[in-house]
Amino acid sequence: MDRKEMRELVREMKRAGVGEFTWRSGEFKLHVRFAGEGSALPAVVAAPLAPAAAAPAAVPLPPKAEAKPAADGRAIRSPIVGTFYRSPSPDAPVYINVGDRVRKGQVVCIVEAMKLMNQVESDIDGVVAEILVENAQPVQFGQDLFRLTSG
Amino acid sequence: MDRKEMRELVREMKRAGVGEFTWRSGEFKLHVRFAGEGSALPAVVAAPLAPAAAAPAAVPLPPKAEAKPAADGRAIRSPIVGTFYRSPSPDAPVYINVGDRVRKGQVVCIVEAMKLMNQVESDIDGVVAEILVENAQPVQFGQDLFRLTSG
Amino acid sequence: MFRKILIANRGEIAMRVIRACRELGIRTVAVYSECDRHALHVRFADESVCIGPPQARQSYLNIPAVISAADITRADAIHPGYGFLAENATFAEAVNAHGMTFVGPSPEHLRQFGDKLSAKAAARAAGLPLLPGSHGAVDNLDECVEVARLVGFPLMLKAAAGGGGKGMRVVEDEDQLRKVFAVTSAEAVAAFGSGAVFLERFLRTPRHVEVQFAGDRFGAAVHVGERDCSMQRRHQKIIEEAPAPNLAEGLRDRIRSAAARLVASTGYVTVGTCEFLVQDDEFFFLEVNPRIQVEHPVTELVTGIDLVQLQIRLAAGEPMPFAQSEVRLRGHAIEVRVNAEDPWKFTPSPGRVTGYHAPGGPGIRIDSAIHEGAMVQPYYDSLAAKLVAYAPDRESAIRKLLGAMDEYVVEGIRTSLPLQKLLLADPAFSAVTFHTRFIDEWLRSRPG
Amino acid sequence: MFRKILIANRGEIAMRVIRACRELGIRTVAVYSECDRHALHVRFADESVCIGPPQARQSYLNIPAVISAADITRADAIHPGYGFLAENATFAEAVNAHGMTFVGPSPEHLRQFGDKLSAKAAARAAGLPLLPGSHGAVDNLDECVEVARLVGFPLMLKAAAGGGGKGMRVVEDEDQLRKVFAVTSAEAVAAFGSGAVFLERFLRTPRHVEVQFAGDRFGAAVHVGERDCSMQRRHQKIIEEAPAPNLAEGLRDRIRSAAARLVASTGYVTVGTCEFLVQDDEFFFLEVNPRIQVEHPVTELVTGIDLVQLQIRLAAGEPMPFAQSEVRLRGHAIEVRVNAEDPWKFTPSPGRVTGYHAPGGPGIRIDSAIHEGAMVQPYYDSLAAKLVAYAPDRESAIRKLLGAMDEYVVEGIRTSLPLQKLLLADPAFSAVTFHTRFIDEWLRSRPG
Repeated sequence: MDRKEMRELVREMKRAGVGEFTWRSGEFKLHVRFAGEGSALPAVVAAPLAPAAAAPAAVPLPPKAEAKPAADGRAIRSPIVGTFYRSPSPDAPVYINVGDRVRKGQVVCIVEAMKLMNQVESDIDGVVAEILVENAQPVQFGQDLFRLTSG
Repeated sequence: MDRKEMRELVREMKRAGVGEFTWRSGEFKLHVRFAGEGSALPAVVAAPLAPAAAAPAAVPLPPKAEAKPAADGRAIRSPIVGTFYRSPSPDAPVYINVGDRVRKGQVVCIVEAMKLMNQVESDIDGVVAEILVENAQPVQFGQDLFRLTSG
Repeated sequence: MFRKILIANRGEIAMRVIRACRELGIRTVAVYSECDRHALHVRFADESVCIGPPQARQSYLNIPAVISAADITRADAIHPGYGFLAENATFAEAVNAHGMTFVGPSPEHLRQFGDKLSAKAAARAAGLPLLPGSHGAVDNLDECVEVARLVGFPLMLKAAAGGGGKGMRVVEDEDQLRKVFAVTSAEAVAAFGSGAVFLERFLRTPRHVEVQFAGDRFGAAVHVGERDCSMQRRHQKIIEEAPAPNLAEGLRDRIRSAAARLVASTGYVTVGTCEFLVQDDEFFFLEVNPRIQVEHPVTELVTGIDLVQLQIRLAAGEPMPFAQSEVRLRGHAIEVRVNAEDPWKFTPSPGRVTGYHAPGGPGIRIDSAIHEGAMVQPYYDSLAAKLVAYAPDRESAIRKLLGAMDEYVVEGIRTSLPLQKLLLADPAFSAVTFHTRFIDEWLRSRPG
Repeated sequence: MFRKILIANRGEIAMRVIRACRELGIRTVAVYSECDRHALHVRFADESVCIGPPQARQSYLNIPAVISAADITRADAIHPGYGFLAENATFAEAVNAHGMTFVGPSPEHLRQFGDKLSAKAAARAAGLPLLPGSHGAVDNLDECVEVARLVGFPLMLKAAAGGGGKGMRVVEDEDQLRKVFAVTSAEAVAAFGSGAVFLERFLRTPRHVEVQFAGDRFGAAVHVGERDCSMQRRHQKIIEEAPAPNLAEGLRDRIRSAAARLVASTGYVTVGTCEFLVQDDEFFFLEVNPRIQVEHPVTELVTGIDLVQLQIRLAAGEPMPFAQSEVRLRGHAIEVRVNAEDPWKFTPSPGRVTGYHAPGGPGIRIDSAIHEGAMVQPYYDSLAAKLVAYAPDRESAIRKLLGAMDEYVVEGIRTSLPLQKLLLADPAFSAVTFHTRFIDEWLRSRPG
């Protein structure tokens, strides 16, 4: 590879947004790292800034789904913010228990929001493997409520 | 693998969200790391932040050495800040001219600082290929003054 | 005083409220949509609740979701910020119905000032000057033409339920009026749910001057000085300052006391703004913004009063902590809105901020929701940060702001700063010869 | 007024001077060592000149290099910042000899206040209270013991040429004095080139209170309020505030006017600081800092006076732009120095800043030399940034500062912030029961 080719290779890698690359052919080795150049490197930070030394006070709400993802990715999630109830009223039996088979469209719990009892229907079929929220606890939008296995 | 294939490979890896990959075929090896994706790369920025839209007013001083490096890296650089003079006095002949052979320790010019005429000695041997600063112009610390070839 | 406030907003204003609460010793709850999970307000609030998907209708505008989030975190008040639900009387009522306090005026005041016609009626009752025009909605074209002949052309046809520069049309003569009347009314139905329109005299080169005011539950009504917000592009403010420069002799006092009079006569509680158009030595009531405004920092800098803390105190039922005579202005402040947009075409420029460095030093204030690596979302408005300069006088403030804008680095997205730099350096800005259509004309006259 | 100022410094103070010059319409020249090529001050000055390798002796302390840089850029004044050449009388003389203006006091005043004994003589002449002690250098052990018996123990043995907390030793009794006298003198020779030492009464729990002052060429001498800088670790200030809280009745006025008296009696021109130790209702002259200080922002925030602009105006020969009666304080300001160091051991922590986000909002001022990707050099002092909070009262300022520290993100290097957070939250800070050795004792008493 001559110098012109090398230059073109480097230019292409840069255009492709590559941060660092090594090219080896025979005993020839090229290692390039693009250090900055204004902003050649898109400093993509998917994660938020790391917390400052003293993190804000602990959040009493349960962590959202991603903190404890359903092992096989199948979960019934809360469609709204509110308070989670496993049964339609304090005296009534719970909608579902661990081991129960659940069908798509079946009511599995209630999430109360603004004094309204919203019935939550499962959007998947499966067997209840774990109940992830305690009765009468607050839940956020999108929070995992039940983990299901294909059973 | 030709350049087109390489380009496509890189693009595909990028699309796939790959952070880093090595491709080996016979004695050919390509190693690529993409900047970002969380922060795989320490965001090493050797250069300063890119200038804001309106850059500060132009600097009247000549750019420092790195802006126009001596082609083969052999140059006599200014050891101090001051004003560059090619001869000891306005009437005197210049110390050196293009084509002259220069020896280590030989006085090649003067840099005036605080009304003091500081003789600058060459720290290398060679033949003067180019005089990089005009007579009576300001020079910074470390600025290239003469480009030398091994002649 | 409140124990815990839920902030029904995002971006820099959510950060602003968090900071005010922290100083008052009040805990905060952030709400966020799924795409804002890593936003600064979520990180710096004491608690946070995800309330829905990115689309504002399903999250930040979703009243049941916001109220439920306040419910489950046991917040005792909700601060609406600006935009979103800030002027929604139904929301304020729902907040009250759930035993919490809405940090803003009563639902009745939101309704009164949300409708331009009832707002004008309140202003007229308080003796504020109005633009000549129809005293209410005009029902049909004939009535409209009749009023128009009295008011004279050019005039402005406005949707009663409009706001923020939307639902308005300039009419140059009777022919045009006949052409656009039905269209404007139909558009108003589509945009605001009400087809009511009214007429007003159209001023060619007015300045926009607004008075910050505050009222408490015990009848105190004060003004906190005025701002000039004439630098608008397409009716959107992009540069604001306090105090308003070069007002005609005596005009400043007349404008300020007019606003205070309106607060007193309506019994408004918490903070708000009364907007006026100023032409030469006349001023005319425009509308009331019953909430904290984007540009409130310029007033804070010249008065030393924290308006968001004041708003919270007044909402909690505290009496006004100072008398009108104690409101003293010192120096001059100018704000530029750093919008994530193309500076010339105003098209939004959402995306990842790949490089960020904010200016600093004496007299520089930054209210920002962005940082290196932050995502400017395409779902919400384009305000990314506010840069404010404070100096002893207007000329120094302009110089300071220009210097700070040169220091400001925002990479990865386009911002409005290049336009604002040219505007602030324009002789018309120093000489205060601008008006509300200055930028639009200035842009048209630019070469290329 | 000057046309172009060369700034013989780096870091945040170089940025501070650039900003002041920009507002005064003065062009700026930055100088830099090879490792500072990408520093912010180089980027934001109008021109820049490389003056040498990283070692300070060969660059920022290299008088011929600095003067030559000013020569070739045709600067008509040099601002020395603080540290480096700021108090070097030889440098000030060289600047004048080259037809330029040194932005600071005359070389004579630098000499007068550079030596602790002549500084004390000037203070005594102006009627300022001094700590009981030897009235000059003590030449031998016998004389030393004799004076010590008059002053009483404990006492402080100090190098006349020392400063910044160096060259001082506490002596508890006569035995110890006999042991350490020769050593202290020998150390003073080694460190400062002069073995002259003197004795002073040692105060166990004094506060450090200093008065900002200014003088012009026409004899005007004013104070600009005082600061408390008692929060020191190993004699280095790390938290400063204005005004000084909880001073005994009448003490504040006595201290302020003492400083103004010293300026008037010595004919000092430009700005400076007079430092005092305060114990109960007594105060004692400590030393004069003939330059702008790191902690000047707290005074700027409570007075609205830009001290660096004032310094430049006075150096240019302008008269004092305000009278003593016009200096009015409003609110309270507290600064923390964000040092790049281990917060517990104080060892420097140079390196690359890999993540950076500065706090903002009302009343927050940042004077910083760093940003994401910036390099904190191992060659110079560890001050990376200053964070200042301004609020109507001290309690609000503390809360605001604590909140801002929580928002401050600096990654890649260690900073002093964790220590300062604990100190500001300590009841002793709120109650103002601290003194100059408070931090050292507090650290010793910490578990673990």
